[in-house]
Amino acid sequence: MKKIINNVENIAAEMVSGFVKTNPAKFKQLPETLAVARVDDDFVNGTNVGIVSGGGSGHEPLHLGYVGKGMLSAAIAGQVNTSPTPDQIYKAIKYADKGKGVLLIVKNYAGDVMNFDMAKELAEFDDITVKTIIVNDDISVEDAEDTQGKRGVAGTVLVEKICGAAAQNGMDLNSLAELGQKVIDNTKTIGLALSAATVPAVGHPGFKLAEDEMEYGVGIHNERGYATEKLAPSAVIANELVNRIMKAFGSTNGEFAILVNGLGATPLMEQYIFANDVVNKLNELNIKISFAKVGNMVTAIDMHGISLTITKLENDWKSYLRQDAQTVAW
Amino acid sequence: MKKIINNVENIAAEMVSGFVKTNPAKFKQLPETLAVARVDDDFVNGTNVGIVSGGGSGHEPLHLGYVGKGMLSAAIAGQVNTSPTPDQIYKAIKYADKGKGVLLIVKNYAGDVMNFDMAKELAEFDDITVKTIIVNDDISVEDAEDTQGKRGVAGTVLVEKICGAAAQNGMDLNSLAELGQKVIDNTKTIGLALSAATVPAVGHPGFKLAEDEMEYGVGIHNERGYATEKLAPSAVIANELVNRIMKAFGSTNGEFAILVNGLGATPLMEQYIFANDVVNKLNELNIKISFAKVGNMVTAIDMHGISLTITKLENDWKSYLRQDAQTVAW
Amino acid sequence: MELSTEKTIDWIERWVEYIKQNVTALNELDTAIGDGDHGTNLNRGTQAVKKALAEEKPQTLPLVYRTTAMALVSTIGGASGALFGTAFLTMARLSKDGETKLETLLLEANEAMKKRGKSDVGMKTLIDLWDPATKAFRDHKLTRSYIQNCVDKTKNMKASKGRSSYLRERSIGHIDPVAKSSSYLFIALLEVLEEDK
Amino acid sequence: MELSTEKTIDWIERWVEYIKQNVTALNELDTAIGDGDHGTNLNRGTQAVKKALAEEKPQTLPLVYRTTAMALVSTIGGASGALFGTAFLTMARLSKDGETKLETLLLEANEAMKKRGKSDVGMKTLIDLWDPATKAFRDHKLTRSYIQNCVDKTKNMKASKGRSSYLRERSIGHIDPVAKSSSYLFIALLEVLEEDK
Ligand SMILES: Nc1ncnc2c1ncn2[C@@H]1O[C@H](COP(=O)(O)OP(=O)(O)O)[C@@H](O)[C@H]1O
Ligand SMILES: Nc1ncnc2c1ncn2[C@@H]1O[C@H](COP(=O)(O)OP(=O)(O)O)[C@@H](O)[C@H]1O
Ligand SMILES: [Mg+2]
Ligand SMILES: [Mg+2]
Ligand SMILES: [Mg+2]
Ligand SMILES: [Mg+2]
Repeated sequence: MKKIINNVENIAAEMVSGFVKTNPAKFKQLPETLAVARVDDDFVNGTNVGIVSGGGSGHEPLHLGYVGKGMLSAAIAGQVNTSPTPDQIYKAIKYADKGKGVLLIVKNYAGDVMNFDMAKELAEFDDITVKTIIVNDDISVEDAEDTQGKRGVAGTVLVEKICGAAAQNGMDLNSLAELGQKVIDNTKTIGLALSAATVPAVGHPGFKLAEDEMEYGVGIHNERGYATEKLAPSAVIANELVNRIMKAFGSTNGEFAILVNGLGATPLMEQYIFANDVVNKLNELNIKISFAKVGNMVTAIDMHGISLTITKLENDWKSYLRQDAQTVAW
Repeated sequence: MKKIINNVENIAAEMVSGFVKTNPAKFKQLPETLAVARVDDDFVNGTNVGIVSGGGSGHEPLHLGYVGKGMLSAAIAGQVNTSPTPDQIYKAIKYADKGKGVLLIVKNYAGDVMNFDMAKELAEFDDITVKTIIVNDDISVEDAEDTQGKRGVAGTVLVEKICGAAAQNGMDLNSLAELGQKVIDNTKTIGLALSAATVPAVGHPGFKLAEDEMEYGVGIHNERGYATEKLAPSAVIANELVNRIMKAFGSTNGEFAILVNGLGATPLMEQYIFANDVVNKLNELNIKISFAKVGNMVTAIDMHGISLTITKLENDWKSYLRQDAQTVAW
Repeated sequence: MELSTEKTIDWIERWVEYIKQNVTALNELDTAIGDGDHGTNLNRGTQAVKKALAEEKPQTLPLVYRTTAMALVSTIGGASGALFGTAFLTMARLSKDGETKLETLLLEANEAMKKRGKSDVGMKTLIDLWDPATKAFRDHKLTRSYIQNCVDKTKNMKASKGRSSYLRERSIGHIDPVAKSSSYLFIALLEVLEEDK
Repeated sequence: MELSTEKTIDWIERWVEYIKQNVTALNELDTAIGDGDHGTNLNRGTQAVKKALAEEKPQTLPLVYRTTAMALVSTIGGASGALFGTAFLTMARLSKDGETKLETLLLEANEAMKKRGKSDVGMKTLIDLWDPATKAFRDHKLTRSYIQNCVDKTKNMKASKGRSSYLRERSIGHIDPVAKSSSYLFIALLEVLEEDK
């Protein structure tokens, strides 16, 4: 395993420290936590609903890169691929609350859901109103009753952006939770890997793909996908992902946002080529794209791969997406 | 070679197309070129000095990601690792000129320098005033008279940011060229690779490093560095780069900006850990950091590695760096 | 039955030791159907418990449970951190409210974890150990072989909670890692009670 | 001496063909001391020249040179694109201004490239072929073996321009790729002139 680190145990702590130290005017680390929080005047003197997210490390810039005006109030990093702990989440909620309550944006993994749930109970004990929305945009896994349900992946950042902008504009907690849930229901993602990620504590790639293989439907923790196939041209991959996602939507009416997301080790060169193919395919299907984003937004450590997220836009979502955000990574 | 592409010949063209198609409101592609240019009202109705940059593809988001208000007016992409051609550069200059002249920011490679030079002559033939500055921040190569001189690497983006902000504020061409040259003289970079990039037309990594090796001083086109060593902890690497760069500055007085730059396949996790070590080391040396940036800013396709850039700040440079920029990648 | 503060600490510390001895084995169980970190997660948590008990020296039963719960909850972070944390927090709360019967504390801990995980027996989780084990303990029927039997039964279950649930049918044939790590808690309890006799 | 428009096209097309036949060899020379793309670069450029000459059918000498220059310059992009482009643009400009002597055109092209590259003889570039070759041509002394000799001489030079200059001493022992590709231009010229006789 080749990584620029000091030791495996300190990865999350040193990463958060590096993030805060290179942005000292905008963020601080909450005491005794791996939580990054806003310190700008707008926040300090503000009275908006707080938005808190977090999760295991390894998906950077998610979530710390999205802390800032117009997105998150605070974000908590767990150990690599491990949910943050309730005490730290609780501290972030407490810091984010301005008397109007706090929205928790949680990716649908058992550890995250339960730890955020415990934090919510701690905060409610302090009379802070807390609502939780669970992001589950990965349609490469079935949404069956007898499983954990779909995973939360790249679509999370669109949920954070839309809710963040609405909160910035003064929306109340109940409406925000409703809005967030609607965005989640309208957001679908599929991932593709050319090679797996190396989890530092494990020391080797999570699974092996041959020199001429790729895998459709992977998750952001090396979860295997729905099909291993021969490596195909970008346009073929774009067709598969667009078709599968649009089939899940059922209809091509309305306006859509797209997110082409690099999974960590994928050069932007490949991401833009793939984005070109996605847009071509959507144009061919007469699907209206009102917002597009390309880049490493929600990664899987050093996975070489890409994901495509499509959100069907309603109401003001387009303007929420386009609204200015003062974060490091949006 | 595993890449998400369609075919090797079309990489630059499809990439530029994907970039413009996902940002149609902000940019356009100049006809018959791989040049990306601003179309926002501020630019269209503006009268500032134009700033044009460009170079071989493979360093994304450089340069297209830095087109926008407060940075570049236009950027031209060449084929992978190959300078753009004079006719295309000329068209970008012509588009960028608002009667106040155009500054060319060129990285110090023979191909780039000569092709931009030819474009400059074409533009001067049209009575457009053009000034060129040559970025050569890579201090891992000697600045000897009998060589091409130092290479232009990650520091380029700081030059583009500072000059872009100054141009946005109305600075004239001569002052801009002087400013840019001063920033270049005050900017020093060293790169480090854990593994080489795979140039698509070549199909395999440009050089081999063993599982436990890294190389100090690499360039962004797989140019070999000054020392191949055993893979060391992040803090050791930070010490080496900081010490070598600060030794080149001679003095630790004043204020400095730092750029920790991922070379393409390096997860942000590693970049922030390394940034943490760099800041710790600079703090130890009592060096004042007034601006810091971390991310994939100037890449080498899919190289796994990092570079550190330090700029000694003068006058208003700090505020130029902090000034808002409406680009995709700053 | 009631367990003294001292014995309770002894019990928990024996569990801590069992986890330490079985980190790799637990990781391997989690590798088969999860993300391979259960041993590491729980060892981080239980070592924090050991340290906290040594430093804070809690003198009452509720405090022992609370110290244990907080250490687990604040150092694990995974699914198991929330679950074991919920169990011990429940035992802390009830014992503080005056409940002294260990049977009741354990039964209520089991119910609280079901609620926390929205899970029940048959889902291939720690509930498949806790639910039968706590009931057998209440009925004075808990034995080592009964515990082992509960653990083994998870092998042929299809997971429907947590990461392993994505594997659907492929989760069958592997023991659930938290059922296994929970089994050490009940084995440690039997040991402490046997010494008493 | 003067070369007709027709003969000039013949000359350039022979060069185009030489480059096509030697793409891999030129890439290999550039791999040793550069970035390995000189053959690919120049072949892209010269194939564009061939296409442009066929499509535009330039009828005058200045137009032939101009078409050649623009095709090279607008498709190569590397160091060699600017250099060969400068050479042919210079020949286009001078012939348009009435200069008809091929010797003069070539000598001036060489000077223009020196200026473009801030380079001179001894720096292990195409100048080490062009400078002696154009002077020998002026003096009616240009032969195949002389050309080959100039190419070979670059082998023991230390590069001080372009990518190869970073290699310092290690650039010694390899032929310069643009000296080699330029040699085909002069060999093609000899061929055209020989046929004339
Ligand atoms: N909702 C749930 N209810 C009960 N147990 C669960 C639930 N979700 C996950 N688990 C259990 O948690 C175990 C995994 O624990 P651990 O590896 O420590 O956490 P993580 O899954 O976060 O890596 C699984 O074996 C599974 O039995
Ligand atoms: N300043 C210069 N003057 C003359 N020749 C140069 C100069 N810089 C580079 N060259 C020549 O260009 C050649 C490389 O051409 P090519 O491979 O096509 O371009 P690139 O270096 O951009 O890949 C080198 O072999 C070198 O001799
Ligand atoms: Mg885990
Ligand atoms: Mg080249
Ligand atoms: Mg696990
Ligand atoms: Mg070359």
